[in-house]
Amino acid sequence: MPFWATYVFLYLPIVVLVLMSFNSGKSVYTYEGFSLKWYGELAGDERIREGLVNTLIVAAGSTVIATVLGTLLAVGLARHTRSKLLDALALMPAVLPDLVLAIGLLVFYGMIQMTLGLHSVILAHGLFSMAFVAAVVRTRLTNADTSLEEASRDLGAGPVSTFMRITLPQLLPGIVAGALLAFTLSLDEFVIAFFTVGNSDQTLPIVIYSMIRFGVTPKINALAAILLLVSFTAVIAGQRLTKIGETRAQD
Amino acid sequence: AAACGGESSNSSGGTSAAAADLKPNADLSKQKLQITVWDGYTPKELPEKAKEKLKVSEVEVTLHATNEEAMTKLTAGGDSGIDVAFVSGQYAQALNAQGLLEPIHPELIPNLANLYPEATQLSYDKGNKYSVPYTWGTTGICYRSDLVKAKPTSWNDILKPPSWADKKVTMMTTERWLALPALKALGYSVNTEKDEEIEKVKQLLLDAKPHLLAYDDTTFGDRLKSGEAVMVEAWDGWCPTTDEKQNIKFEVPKEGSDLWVDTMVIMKSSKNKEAAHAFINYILDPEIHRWAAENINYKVPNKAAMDKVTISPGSLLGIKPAELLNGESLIDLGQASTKYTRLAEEIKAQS
Amino acid sequence: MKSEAKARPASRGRRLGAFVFLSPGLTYLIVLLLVPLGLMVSYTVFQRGRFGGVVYEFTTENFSRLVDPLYLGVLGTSLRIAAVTTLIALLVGYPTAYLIAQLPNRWKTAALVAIVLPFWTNFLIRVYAWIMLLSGPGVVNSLLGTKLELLYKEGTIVAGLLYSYLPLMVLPLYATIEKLDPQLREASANLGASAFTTFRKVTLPLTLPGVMTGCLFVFVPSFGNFVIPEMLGGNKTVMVGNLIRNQFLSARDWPFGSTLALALVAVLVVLLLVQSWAARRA
Amino acid sequence: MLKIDGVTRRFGDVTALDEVSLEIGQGEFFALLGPSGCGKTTLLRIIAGFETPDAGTVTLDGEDLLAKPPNRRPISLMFQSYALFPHMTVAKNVAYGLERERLPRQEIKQRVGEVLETVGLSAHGDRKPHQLSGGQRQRVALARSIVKRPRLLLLDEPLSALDKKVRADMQLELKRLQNEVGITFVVVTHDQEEAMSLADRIAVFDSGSVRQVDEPIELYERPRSPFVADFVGANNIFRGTASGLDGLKSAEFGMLPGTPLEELEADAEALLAVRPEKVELVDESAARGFKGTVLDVSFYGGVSHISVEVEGRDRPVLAAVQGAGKMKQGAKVKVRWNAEDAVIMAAAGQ
Amino acid sequence: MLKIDGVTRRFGDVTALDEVSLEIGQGEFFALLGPSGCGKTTLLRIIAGFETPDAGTVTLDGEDLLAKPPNRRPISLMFQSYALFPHMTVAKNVAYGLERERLPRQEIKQRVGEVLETVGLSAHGDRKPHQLSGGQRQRVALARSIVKRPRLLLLDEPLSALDKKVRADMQLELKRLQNEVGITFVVVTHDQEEAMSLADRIAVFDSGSVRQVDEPIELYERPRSPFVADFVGANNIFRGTASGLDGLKSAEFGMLPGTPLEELEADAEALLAVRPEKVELVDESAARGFKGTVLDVSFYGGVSHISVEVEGRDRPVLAAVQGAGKMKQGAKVKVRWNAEDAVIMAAAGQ
Ligand SMILES: Nc1ncnc2c1ncn2[C@@H]1O[C@H](COP(=O)(O)OP(=O)(O)OP(=O)(O)O)[C@@H](O)[C@H]1O
Ligand SMILES: Nc1ncnc2c1ncn2[C@@H]1O[C@H](COP(=O)(O)OP(=O)(O)OP(=O)(O)O)[C@@H](O)[C@H]1O
Ligand SMILES: NCCCCNCCCN
Ligand SMILES: [Mg+2]
Ligand SMILES: [Mg+2]
Repeated sequence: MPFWATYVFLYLPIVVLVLMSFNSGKSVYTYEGFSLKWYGELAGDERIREGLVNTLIVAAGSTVIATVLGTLLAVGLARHTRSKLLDALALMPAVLPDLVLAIGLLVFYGMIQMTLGLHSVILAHGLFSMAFVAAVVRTRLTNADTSLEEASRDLGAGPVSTFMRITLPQLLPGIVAGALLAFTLSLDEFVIAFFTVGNSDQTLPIVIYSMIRFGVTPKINALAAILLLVSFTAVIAGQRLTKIGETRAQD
Repeated sequence: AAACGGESSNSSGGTSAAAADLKPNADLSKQKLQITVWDGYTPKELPEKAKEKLKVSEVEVTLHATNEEAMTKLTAGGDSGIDVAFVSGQYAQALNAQGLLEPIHPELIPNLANLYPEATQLSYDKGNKYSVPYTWGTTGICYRSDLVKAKPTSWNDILKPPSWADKKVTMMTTERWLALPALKALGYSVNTEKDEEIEKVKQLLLDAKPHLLAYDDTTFGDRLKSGEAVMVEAWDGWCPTTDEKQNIKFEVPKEGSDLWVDTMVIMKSSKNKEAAHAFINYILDPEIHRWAAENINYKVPNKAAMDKVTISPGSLLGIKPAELLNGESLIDLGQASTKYTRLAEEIKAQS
Repeated sequence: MKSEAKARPASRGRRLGAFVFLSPGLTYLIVLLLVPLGLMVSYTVFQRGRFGGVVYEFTTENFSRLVDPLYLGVLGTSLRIAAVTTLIALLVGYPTAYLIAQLPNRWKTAALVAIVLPFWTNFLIRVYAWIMLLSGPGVVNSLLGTKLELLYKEGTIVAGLLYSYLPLMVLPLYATIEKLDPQLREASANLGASAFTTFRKVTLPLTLPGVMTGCLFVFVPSFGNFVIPEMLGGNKTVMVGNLIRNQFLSARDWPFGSTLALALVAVLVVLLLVQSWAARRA
Repeated sequence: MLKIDGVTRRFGDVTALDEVSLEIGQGEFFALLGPSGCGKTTLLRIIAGFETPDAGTVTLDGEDLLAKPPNRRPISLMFQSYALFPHMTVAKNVAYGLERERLPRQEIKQRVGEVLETVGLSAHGDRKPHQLSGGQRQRVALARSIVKRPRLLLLDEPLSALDKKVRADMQLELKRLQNEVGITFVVVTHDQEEAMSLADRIAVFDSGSVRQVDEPIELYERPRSPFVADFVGANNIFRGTASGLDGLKSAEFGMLPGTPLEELEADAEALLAVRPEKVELVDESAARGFKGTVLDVSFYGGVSHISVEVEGRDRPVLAAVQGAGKMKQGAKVKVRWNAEDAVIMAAAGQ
Repeated sequence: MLKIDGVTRRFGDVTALDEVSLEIGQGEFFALLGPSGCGKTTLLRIIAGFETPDAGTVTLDGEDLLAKPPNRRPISLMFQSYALFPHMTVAKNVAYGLERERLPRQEIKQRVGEVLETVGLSAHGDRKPHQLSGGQRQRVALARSIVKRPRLLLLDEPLSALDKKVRADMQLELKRLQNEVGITFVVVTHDQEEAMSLADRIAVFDSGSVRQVDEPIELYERPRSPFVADFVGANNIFRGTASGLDGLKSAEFGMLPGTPLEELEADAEALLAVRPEKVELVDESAARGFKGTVLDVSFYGGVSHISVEVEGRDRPVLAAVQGAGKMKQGAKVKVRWNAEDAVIMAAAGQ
């Protein structure tokens, strides 16, 4: 039964993590009784709160960049060029190891003497997110019927009006899916943020990284439980959204 | 450019440019401070209190986990945005060598007078030209008195642990401290650049590796408390000797150890240099500085502050400066420091 | 390609369109990807500054350091760990993806989301969960009442990598298996093949592209990882990622760090070429 | 040889097959004909073993088929989409089934060579399926199915993916092959022309039930229900009431000539069906027949279809004539046919 | 009105169109017929503006079309897949083209209403395309194309996606519509029956070149090249040499009756083509004709195809007879036809 085993493997650690977050004791290893105190401590942790806010700022900012540029890029690649080279270039940030991107950007930011901060992470996350958005939107475009666009031209619409009224609505589910992907990737991203964030602001993964490095604490369990809950909700909401988007596009 | 390294020798920062013209009476309310410091190394309320006291427009504190993290950010970009950084002595030295530090203007920091005289003659920066010490201490063996069969006295107790301690010892992972036990056990300087000495050190460390639990800089205290480890290489302040169970002890091995200093430096790129000086001066205030000693268990090189500290049982704060100075001060080795990077890599890559 | 000798309005419009759509993204890619990578590559021939930074004096020393047995050894270790991880991920991921693809439609999505869901929690927290489970006083030992040493081994690193990247194997595999025409399997059965023969002769060869993609998706982040060896390996195992990180963060040797990064990319490129060569031959 | 008895299969609340019973003889070319969704494929899949009936039995020469897994049944299924293995050459595809029987290499090679010869693809053994045209692919699928010498060959819409010309050739070829190899063929199709031109006998399906099993000409000329009449070729259908031996009483057209298939009660509601090619268009002045106006003449090559608008009917009457129709659009005509060319059946069947 | 002159289009080393010239008149229903890949779609796309020719001109009433972008050409293209905008209602789809002309809302509404009336979809204006059947979709596509009152309507395989029964209805509808709106129609198809039943004139294409332009009956009965003869309906083709007025000298069958299309040099290589429905099968004992054996009788409903094996020919001779063929397989027959029913043409054309 490798099927269920896979799910057990994937979920067991997480379930233990969540259970332990309700531990009343100080140890992360032995369960002593039920309590919500770690959630209280978590709520009082300013660093985590700030990390969370920063992460959301970065994710939102990079998603906007990635969605706009990635969509344009996908349309351009699918409809306006046949260059394999450009295709490969657009995909590169998604395929390169994050560490390589991270140090490339670090070196580059140093070279141009850019002050590091959330903006530098936003730019960096925008880079790989754009590749993912472009890839998602492109699949949709390749599957999409070019005859719709031609029909629009044929009925007297210019290129701009065709793009706005036909291409874009067709792509919407893909764009939404791409944007969601970009957002979640950015939320979770650690390595690039670690190298390109300034001193003054830290994203949540970086906060978590230094917390873990200084030892295990049930606070992290509580954080994990909350993140899991949020992810659950987000995934389900995301699915609904895509589905709605899809039916809209079809209707 | 930041990316261009300096070429000066070690000690007393050759390339440090002429000090900026600072006005003792500058209007601090137009300046704000960005400070980077280790997590948990300053009081939580420090920003508000400093802001109130110094009358600056804002004080913001950001945290780093390790020297390396801080260094990356301070040396990477143009303006890091940081005014005051807390880094260890040899890193301050490296920053200065790259021309990134503002010379200290002693006239703006009257509280320098509170420092022990010894604390003004530390080998990485004699005369406190570009750094001001914040805490100091040494490295030794931290152990569970109830779990060890014999009290550790030598670095060899960690390097060649007896069978009851096998796989229950940890050593540090940052390169200079990784090398330290072996360097000292073999009677070498912690700042040695000699290849043959480093080679011997390497052999010793390689032999030690199979008996280690892990290389760990940050959580060795927890490991002792949980009993996962019985002996660890530790900085004095992080050895939890004041734990309520009172079963954890600290020992500086007989072969000797280092003297490390965590310092405060002002970045050359700072636009708030007067406020930065005022901030350092504020930290050196005995009432403020004693907080560090009392709360993070690190000794501070501030005589006036230490005199006010009440020393709890088991605390290591009682160690006197003279004793500390037995330890060898760590300095940045410039080009030769890569030998230690390589050493650490070789040890860790060995399986 | 088309011959567009006569610049008719249609083709001029096309070129304008290409410019409008492509230039923002390409500019972004050039500035934030190609220039940084170029810079990184150029650093490989310069020297480390005495206190860090870069001295712009030509040297080939970084490359001669690279072939040092120490670093080759680290590359070897990384390759081994990443390869083992990828192999296990494939062995676990394939049957999982296969079985999900056989589920009735309404269960399919749920089963697939359930595979991805852990991926949506924080990467570091998932690594942390393993520390909690496996450490000396950890959950496993305290439940079993044992004192097994489970952490800080190469195997632990593999487990952590597997846990982190298994979904990346399942997803592309699922996509190709799902696309596979079920009639091909029926045709095979109809021609007398047992379930196993059908798998070996029909299903597996036809899902090879998904296998390749999945392996790539797992191999790349495993190969360049530095967090998991650090946290689950007790710093006792060094992978290329750790080396690179250390060059940048502690040794402050950017040129050599860049050289290592270049080597990392080079290994991946070679593997990719081998893969596409194999795919073309298949 | 193949006996299907009371086979029922439900999917949720859809009854795909409803107590279907059929007997197919050795060496027969049998067709299952019916509109989309009537359960044809489901029946084939049950015979091949990819679907299990909820009730009923299927036996082959007396042997229970349902107890065997698909790979143990002496039956070949040729899939509608051919289901050729895209990663194998033509020869490999064909050899696949033989290899499963662990025959000696030499024999496999020889039999593959022979069957490729038979389907005229000897020269294409090394190609991959995607390098073949639709017709060639179909022949590979056929070769792959027959090379195992199954006792029964099932073909699911074998020609629907092909274009007209290739299709006509293929139909001939299929028939020739069946003659040659002597295997029992069961072919599924929704194309009545195809069924009629190929099969010895046809079973007409509708919504999971068998409506009529007959030889093509019988089926065409004597459909036993309105459904069959309508489905098998375009019929002109008139409503009315039965009236003794050779006619249908129609409100609009009076007495229409036709032959009742069964005895009908006088004045029972009935339908009359007449084929376009049996409809004669004569001059307006003719004595017999009813009046109409030519609406359209379509030349189909070989035959022309003439639609005639007739008062009292909303659909035009369709007549087919050999060659180019000489009628002009708008011409006034009379429509008529002979009693023996039209069938009359009870309306209740619908 | 539409004049295509020397249009050539190459894709790499494929010449999709090779100096094609055609003239299509006002109000005509014109068909482009040819096998797959012969360049039909490419020509339509050039006329519509989605493809640029490498050489040649296209004018509409004397006006250069090529200089205009697609959205400025007074031409509508109806796509094979209909290309209805899935996110818009039927009414919105139809209104799309009018909105681009910035007509007043009121007028748009009225014209959309009218055209939906014409195609019989007034009740479906608020539906989305996926809520319609194939035939309804096709009518929406048609409505959308004609509502702009284009001077020319191009249709690319308008019926190929529909199934047989719907298709026959749609063909009638298309013809009716063209009559009604009076727009010039150019329809692309690879189905010879469709072309013949729909069009006033047909251009037969082969590998990028026009082979023959003619009215359907003319084309069918008097194909001017072996390619056309073969492509337009199944012809029986015989090889031989020309021999004066009414016959082809054949090595195997002696003199075969037929009418040369053009004057042929005596003894020039020539081909004779005769339609199945013109072939007569008579008793073996008959005087005229050559001998053969009935190989197969296929009943197609309405007509039966009888293939007759003839010595000296590798393909059987095909004969079509009305109704169920009375011949039995294996019967010995004589094959014959009349000279006026067979055409003789030069073999060089092939
Ligand atoms: N696996 C299934 N699950 C649910 N319903 C099914 C399934 N297979 C078939 N059906 C339903 O059973 C009925 C018969 O399907 P079947 O495929 O046998 O029809 P068919 O006669 O082959 O039609 P077609 O000519 O379109 O191929 C249809 O209504 C179909 O929707
Ligand atoms: N964009 C293109 N690039 C390369 N070759 C093309 C392109 N478009 C068409 N061709 C080639 O040009 C030839 C004519 O194509 P076209 O689509 O006009 O054929 P068609 O007559 O419409 O065929 P069908 O009946 O299959 O639709 C074909 O060989 C085709 O492969
Ligand atoms: N939480 C405070 C961390 C301080 C680390 N000091 C390291 C001393 C050796 N440089
Ligand atoms: Mg079917
Ligand atoms: Mg086409």
